[in-house]
Amino acid sequence: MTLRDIHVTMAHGGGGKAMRDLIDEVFTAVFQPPGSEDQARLTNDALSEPGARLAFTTDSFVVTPLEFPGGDIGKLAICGTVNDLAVGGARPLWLSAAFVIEEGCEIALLRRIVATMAEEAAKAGLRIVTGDTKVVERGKGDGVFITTAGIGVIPPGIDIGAAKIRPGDAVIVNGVLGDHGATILAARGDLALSADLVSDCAGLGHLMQAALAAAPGISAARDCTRGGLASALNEMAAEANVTVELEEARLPLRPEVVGMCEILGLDPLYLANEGRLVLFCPADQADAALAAMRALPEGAGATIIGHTLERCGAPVTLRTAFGGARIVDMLIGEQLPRIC
Amino acid sequence: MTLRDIHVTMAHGGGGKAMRDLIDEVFTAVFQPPGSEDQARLTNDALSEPGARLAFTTDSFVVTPLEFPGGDIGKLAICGTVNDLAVGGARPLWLSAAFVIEEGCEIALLRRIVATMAEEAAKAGLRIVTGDTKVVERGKGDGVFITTAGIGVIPPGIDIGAAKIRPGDAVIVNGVLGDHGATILAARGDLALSADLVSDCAGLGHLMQAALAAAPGISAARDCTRGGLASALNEMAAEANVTVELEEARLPLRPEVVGMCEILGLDPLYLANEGRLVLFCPADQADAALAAMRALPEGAGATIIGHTLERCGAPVTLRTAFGGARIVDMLIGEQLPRIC
Amino acid sequence: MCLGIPGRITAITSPDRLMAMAEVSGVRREVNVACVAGNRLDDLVGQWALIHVGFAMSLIDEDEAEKTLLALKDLGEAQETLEQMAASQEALQ
Amino acid sequence: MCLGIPGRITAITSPDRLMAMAEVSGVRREVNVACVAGNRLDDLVGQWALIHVGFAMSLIDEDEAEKTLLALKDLGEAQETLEQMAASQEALQ
Amino acid sequence: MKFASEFRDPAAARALLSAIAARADQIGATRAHPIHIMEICGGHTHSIFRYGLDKLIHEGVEFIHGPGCPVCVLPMARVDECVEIAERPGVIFTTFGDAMRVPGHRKSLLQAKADGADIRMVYSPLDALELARRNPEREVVFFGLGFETTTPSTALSIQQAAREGLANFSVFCNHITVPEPIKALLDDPDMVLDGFIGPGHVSMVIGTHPYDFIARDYGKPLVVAGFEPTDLLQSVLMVLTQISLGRAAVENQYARVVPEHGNPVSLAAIEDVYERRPSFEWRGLGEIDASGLRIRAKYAAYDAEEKFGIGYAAASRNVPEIEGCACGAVMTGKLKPTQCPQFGTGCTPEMPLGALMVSSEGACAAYWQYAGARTAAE
Amino acid sequence: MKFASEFRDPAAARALLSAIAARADQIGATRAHPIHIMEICGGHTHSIFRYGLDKLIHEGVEFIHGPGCPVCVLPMARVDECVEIAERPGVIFTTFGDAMRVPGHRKSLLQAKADGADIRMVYSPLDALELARRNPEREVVFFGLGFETTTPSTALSIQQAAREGLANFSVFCNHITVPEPIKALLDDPDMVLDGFIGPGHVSMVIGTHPYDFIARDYGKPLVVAGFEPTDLLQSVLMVLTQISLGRAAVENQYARVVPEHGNPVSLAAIEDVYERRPSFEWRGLGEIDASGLRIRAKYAAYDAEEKFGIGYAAASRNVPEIEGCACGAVMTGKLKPTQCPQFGTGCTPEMPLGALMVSSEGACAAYWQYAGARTAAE
Ligand code: SF4
Ligand code: SF4
Ligand SMILES: [Mg+2]
Ligand SMILES: [Mg+2]
Ligand SMILES: [Mg+2]
Ligand SMILES: [Mg+2]
Ligand SMILES: [Mg+2]
Ligand SMILES: [Mg+2]
Ligand SMILES: [Mg+2]
Ligand SMILES: [Mg+2]
Ligand SMILES: [Mg+2]
Ligand SMILES: [Mg+2]
Repeated sequence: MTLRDIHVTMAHGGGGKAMRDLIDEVFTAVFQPPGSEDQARLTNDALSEPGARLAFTTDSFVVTPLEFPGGDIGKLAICGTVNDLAVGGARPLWLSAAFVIEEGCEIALLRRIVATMAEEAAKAGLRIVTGDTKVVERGKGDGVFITTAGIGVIPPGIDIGAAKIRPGDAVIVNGVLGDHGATILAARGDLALSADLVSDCAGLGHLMQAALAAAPGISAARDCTRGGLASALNEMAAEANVTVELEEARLPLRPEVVGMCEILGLDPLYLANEGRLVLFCPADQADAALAAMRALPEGAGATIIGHTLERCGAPVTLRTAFGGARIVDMLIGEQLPRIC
Repeated sequence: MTLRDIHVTMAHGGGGKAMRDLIDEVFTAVFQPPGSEDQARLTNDALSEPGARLAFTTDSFVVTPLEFPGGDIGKLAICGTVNDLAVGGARPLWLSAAFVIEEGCEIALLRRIVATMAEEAAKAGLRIVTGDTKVVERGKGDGVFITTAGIGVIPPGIDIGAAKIRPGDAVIVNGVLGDHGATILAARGDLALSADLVSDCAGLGHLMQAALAAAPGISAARDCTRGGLASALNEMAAEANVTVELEEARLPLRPEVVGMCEILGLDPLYLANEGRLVLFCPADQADAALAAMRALPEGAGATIIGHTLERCGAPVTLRTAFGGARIVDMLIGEQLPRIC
Repeated sequence: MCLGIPGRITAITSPDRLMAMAEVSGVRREVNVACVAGNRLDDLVGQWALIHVGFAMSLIDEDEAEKTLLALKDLGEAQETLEQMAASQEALQ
Repeated sequence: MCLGIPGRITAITSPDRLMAMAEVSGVRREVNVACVAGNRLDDLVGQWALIHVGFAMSLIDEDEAEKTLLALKDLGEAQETLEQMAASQEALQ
Repeated sequence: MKFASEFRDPAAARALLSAIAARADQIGATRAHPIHIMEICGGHTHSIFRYGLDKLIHEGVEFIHGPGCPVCVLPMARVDECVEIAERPGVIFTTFGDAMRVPGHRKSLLQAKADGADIRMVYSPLDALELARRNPEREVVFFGLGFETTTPSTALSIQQAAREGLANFSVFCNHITVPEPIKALLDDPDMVLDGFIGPGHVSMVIGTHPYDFIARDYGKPLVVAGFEPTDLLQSVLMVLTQISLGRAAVENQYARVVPEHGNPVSLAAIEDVYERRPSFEWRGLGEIDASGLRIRAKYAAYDAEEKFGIGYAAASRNVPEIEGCACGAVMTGKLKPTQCPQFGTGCTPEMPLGALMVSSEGACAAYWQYAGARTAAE
Repeated sequence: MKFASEFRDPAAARALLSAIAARADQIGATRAHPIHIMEICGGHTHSIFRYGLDKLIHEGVEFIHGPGCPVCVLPMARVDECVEIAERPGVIFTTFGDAMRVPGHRKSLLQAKADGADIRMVYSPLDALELARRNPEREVVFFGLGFETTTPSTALSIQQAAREGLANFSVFCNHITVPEPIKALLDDPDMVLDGFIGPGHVSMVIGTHPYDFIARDYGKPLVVAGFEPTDLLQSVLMVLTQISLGRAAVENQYARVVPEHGNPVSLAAIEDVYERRPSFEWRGLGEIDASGLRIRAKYAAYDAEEKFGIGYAAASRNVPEIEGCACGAVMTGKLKPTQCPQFGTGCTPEMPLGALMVSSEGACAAYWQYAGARTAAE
């Protein structure tokens, strides 16, 4: 081990020996990418099957705090990109990982994050094959930002998407909503709230494959990340030109999440999730999809939360437990805690 | 145009309507990615040719200032990833682009950066097919960071890499060295130096293809980015177990770059380039490679700067114009201006 | 205006600053109890209070809550009777 | 220690603060000329000075430079003669 | 959630809705000639839309959304002053989240933050106090905003700061009171209101008697109400019952939380820390006598107006509000949000023109977001 | 590059090398019994390795790398004080780049920066002055480091600050002088030096006479030299010529830049601003009498030692230097870098133990980087 530093300094981004040591010891030793050229060179038979398509996606991950109950930014970075591949029906194959590290970041923290990433990638059955690190001056970053890009293969015959959603589809989520958002709100500490909550962060590749196998009629799926369930549904319903009608009584919510929302005047439908997807499927395949999802831990809480109608009025409406109805609008900016 | 803001606020990263507007108007409208699902779905015949390999790479881009003579961070982000594909012999096909934007960033600046990216992608003959934006609080970012990932195809039969370098190979660069690094040093302004310098930032995909066509024996290539020519050569020579002997008199350097280095006590061999590659090829194909490179604007300054020997001592040595010799070591940390 | 929510006082955290832990559906927050502190702070533990911006503003009167709910129940029963009456009247016609 | 480099003064930028523009191989930097300012600041323009940490520390004496170069040239010629002599001596043997 | 979910019972709601319908019919209220009931409080407005009560209730009962959202009624010039303070070097400006988006003439706090001001959202003035303790070299300013419910928390925080001698803490006081604007509304000759739903959490502090004048002097019923849906419906029923009986009294539906005489500790803290301003400006309503509070001279050290030389003076208030904004008319029940010419065109939640579009408690935003009363943009 | 490239002429170099070889042979210098010539200045060390002069020169001439790198001789305790100042809230600590990596006991400035101190690299003390002007609310401290060459620039900057009344600018003065350590070296009974290459840029300020004692009292030749390769070789030749002639004088090879009596403006500024410390510590050499400068009382307002209460006192200097470091022996020519037990194992450029490994002008780093004298790690 030649890397004796405790913290990252600008030297670790300077292109020299310090950088090489950091990359070799902290990243390459764990990810074990194939080769050391500037680009990974890859082959996979599934890609050359006639009718197969390549799926490609990217996300940057920024989160405070970097480590939180139930995960860390590394887990988010793997799961987020796996999920963006998975919800398109793709089987994730390879990931890239690029790090923007703030000067002063603890190297031990980097090691922990990298370990989580490797573990989560293994769970998802894929490899991190290429990467990058940059170091920025203190006050010009926030610990670590990670950007992952993912390549997957969509097998021949699979073609799902919001445009395929039809009136009458069942709307299914794979578990309780808002745990991640509420966990982060509490973990951040500025509001001095605490609760025994754990982020829902999880890779949903296997879940999505299982659901597709059980319910081949699935029309579309999205993971409900920033902006929560409400935003994902609004986007999809608008694109499909249907109305999604949710039933408030069927929304799976933990009491702690509800409590947090009541205290801060937030709506749990807009809280971020990192291991939740919403999928649409013909009503007659809903039970099959649910059964397949519930058979996996990340789908244990799968449940139907509503259904689609011909477009009538707003893209997303909610029937309150109360018998009333209201529109579930797209979020405007960010959700700000209210007091009044 | 519904986006009426002048600056990016946290609302633009909140997952709601403000974010959608920003993405739609600033990014999607220009990049025009295929579809609006969480993942691009792609096909390309070259990928399924027997023996073809997929090349995959990523880099994060951080630079101060964001706009500088000869380019901006967007141009870097496209060219950098194109080049990392190109130097492996791959034809670049698709790019992803993920933005981490600091609260307060001017939206007009984002638009300019995005325009550069689109232009540069078009020049390279590829598409930006998927992307992401995140907004971080002021003081937790630095204007914009961009992470691109790139997918390319390595045609059957092409297999270059540092391990293929042989003693006797000619060492070729495509033009003057250090312009980018010196330009950024001047543009940053903290050293109050100015010079009529322009970044060398350029996409080298076509150049690399031309060189490979003319000199199929090319053994390896790298772009000389962070850490400069010296770092790229040290890495490659170490991997190939050869010694690279450079000739000081043949190193192409602009007087302004030399001047900047003399003033600050820097070594131009360690200055960053963003449109320069070093390639190794059998001596008997060097003229062909040079001719092909010089036929393109980005290779107009192509020249031989040295050659490889059986490993003797250090990986990289330099014969001074003076008749002496010295080791060109790997940079340790970052190059710091000296006064004394 | 004035988002307030019932929470249970679970512990006194700082007697001199009149701070206590309150819990709302498993979410904990330290709150100021100056407005509801009687003579013996410890008596607050276990009580429900209306929490607003980090302050316990008022103790919740469980009897009054019960009365309100009873009134609702009565009304419900009365309405049911009324509706049954209306229905049988309709049937008669 | 004491990295210094010859630069040409191209303009006086702030007479009261004794600041001037210096140029080294096309690289420009404002430098302080207090150490080399004679009576007429403008006389500096066009002159070469040794620049160190943003200060023009000494004017470069072109005659002296010439002398040094001449000495080198003379030495070179002398060496050449010597070598030729050595070579012809060898040839004679 | 105890003391909350019990009051969200659909069966009870159905019973209440039937009883309301019966009373409304009895009074002869119709869509064309409705009974106008103003819920004063933005929290009530929020509940009405969140639970869809506006659609469930008898068509002869119309909710008029009152001026009870402190974010909505804050005049633009006051937001400008917030921004001015927040942008001073060394200041940490703390605020509740909902005040971040209110537009000023130059910018909102959200924009000021993006431009570099150190603005932090807090849940409580206690969090601002804690920031002041932890950043002794910075000036921590708390944006004191809200009605009588919130007023005591700020007062108690100032008292605590004084006890600790925290020299770097101050409050930019914009606290306002409920009874005065109600009186102003009632004095409006165009007034159409038949009764009021009173803000339960305000009465938790001040009790029910401050509203006696409404029944006594103006002959209008007022029921102090809780915030759960059955609380609201029950209160509407109580108002209608009074009307049908020709009575006008102040009643308390929310007795589980609201003591008749309010909270003595809170009232004492308010009395200790604040005094009334001669008048204060309300967006859409103009200057209203004695409707705002300022910090007493004895706490001047904690008064951001004193510290930063930003005194409230009606004279300096002549920065014009945005033209074409009908907030005032909407807040007084004269116009519905959808009747404002700006609604959905010049004024949307993304780019609010008037304050009623900013906060989700604002009547216009609620119409837009929950009720789907979209126009141009849809 | 005018006045530079002319002095890099390979043909001239070849002639010089031949002449040097001839002189060396004439004197009888061999690899086993070499002539030891100390280049005092780190800049000369740098040139020697950059151009490979060490390998080109006759094997009977051995360069001994002197104490003339101000970064290398800075004692650790002084770096600790830099860090201490830099870490104070409100301070902007400005420094030349090469001082960033020097290890202190706790950390280097580079590490302090990573840990949050606001440390900025500048090219000139003028840039620090400008930072002070632009950040009136911050304390800008300039790390004054260097020999007589650099000393006037700091002095002129302090005078300028005084003229402008810039109250937030100060200098942490660590300026040192060249003649005193040379005298210390010459007084060392183990001394093996036969002659000196004098630092040209120091003499540009102080002239050549301050070295007269070397020739006069110790009988050693000294040639003030320029920094281009032919300058150096020519100077070596001049030293050898003196030796061969049995002379010892101070000669000036660098007359194009160095006036015999130095620069009067610089000397006046130095005299105005500084006074000598009784003694100053040199890493590896220990305390040397009158070898350091401090800021005079009349400029106390610009003296960071005064401002931050960090006075230099030999008494407080007892923080031990790193054990096992042979920097002192290397700097005095007693050991070669490769003979230090730490070289390449405990001490590498990535993790320097001694200062000679930190700066690329340090003898050990030069041996490591340019000369490839690697050991363990390779
Ligand atoms: S639409 Fe806008 S301007 Fe019109 S009343 Fe509502 S908030 Fe005011
Ligand atoms: S190797 Fe390190 S410890 Fe040894 S003399 Fe050189 S710098 Fe000092
Ligand atoms: Mg994405
Ligand atoms: Mg995603
Ligand atoms: Mg997604
Ligand atoms: Mg990279
Ligand atoms: Mg930070
Ligand atoms: Mg890369
Ligand atoms: Mg790259
Ligand atoms: Mg590369
Ligand atoms: Mg995304
Ligand atoms: Mg910044």
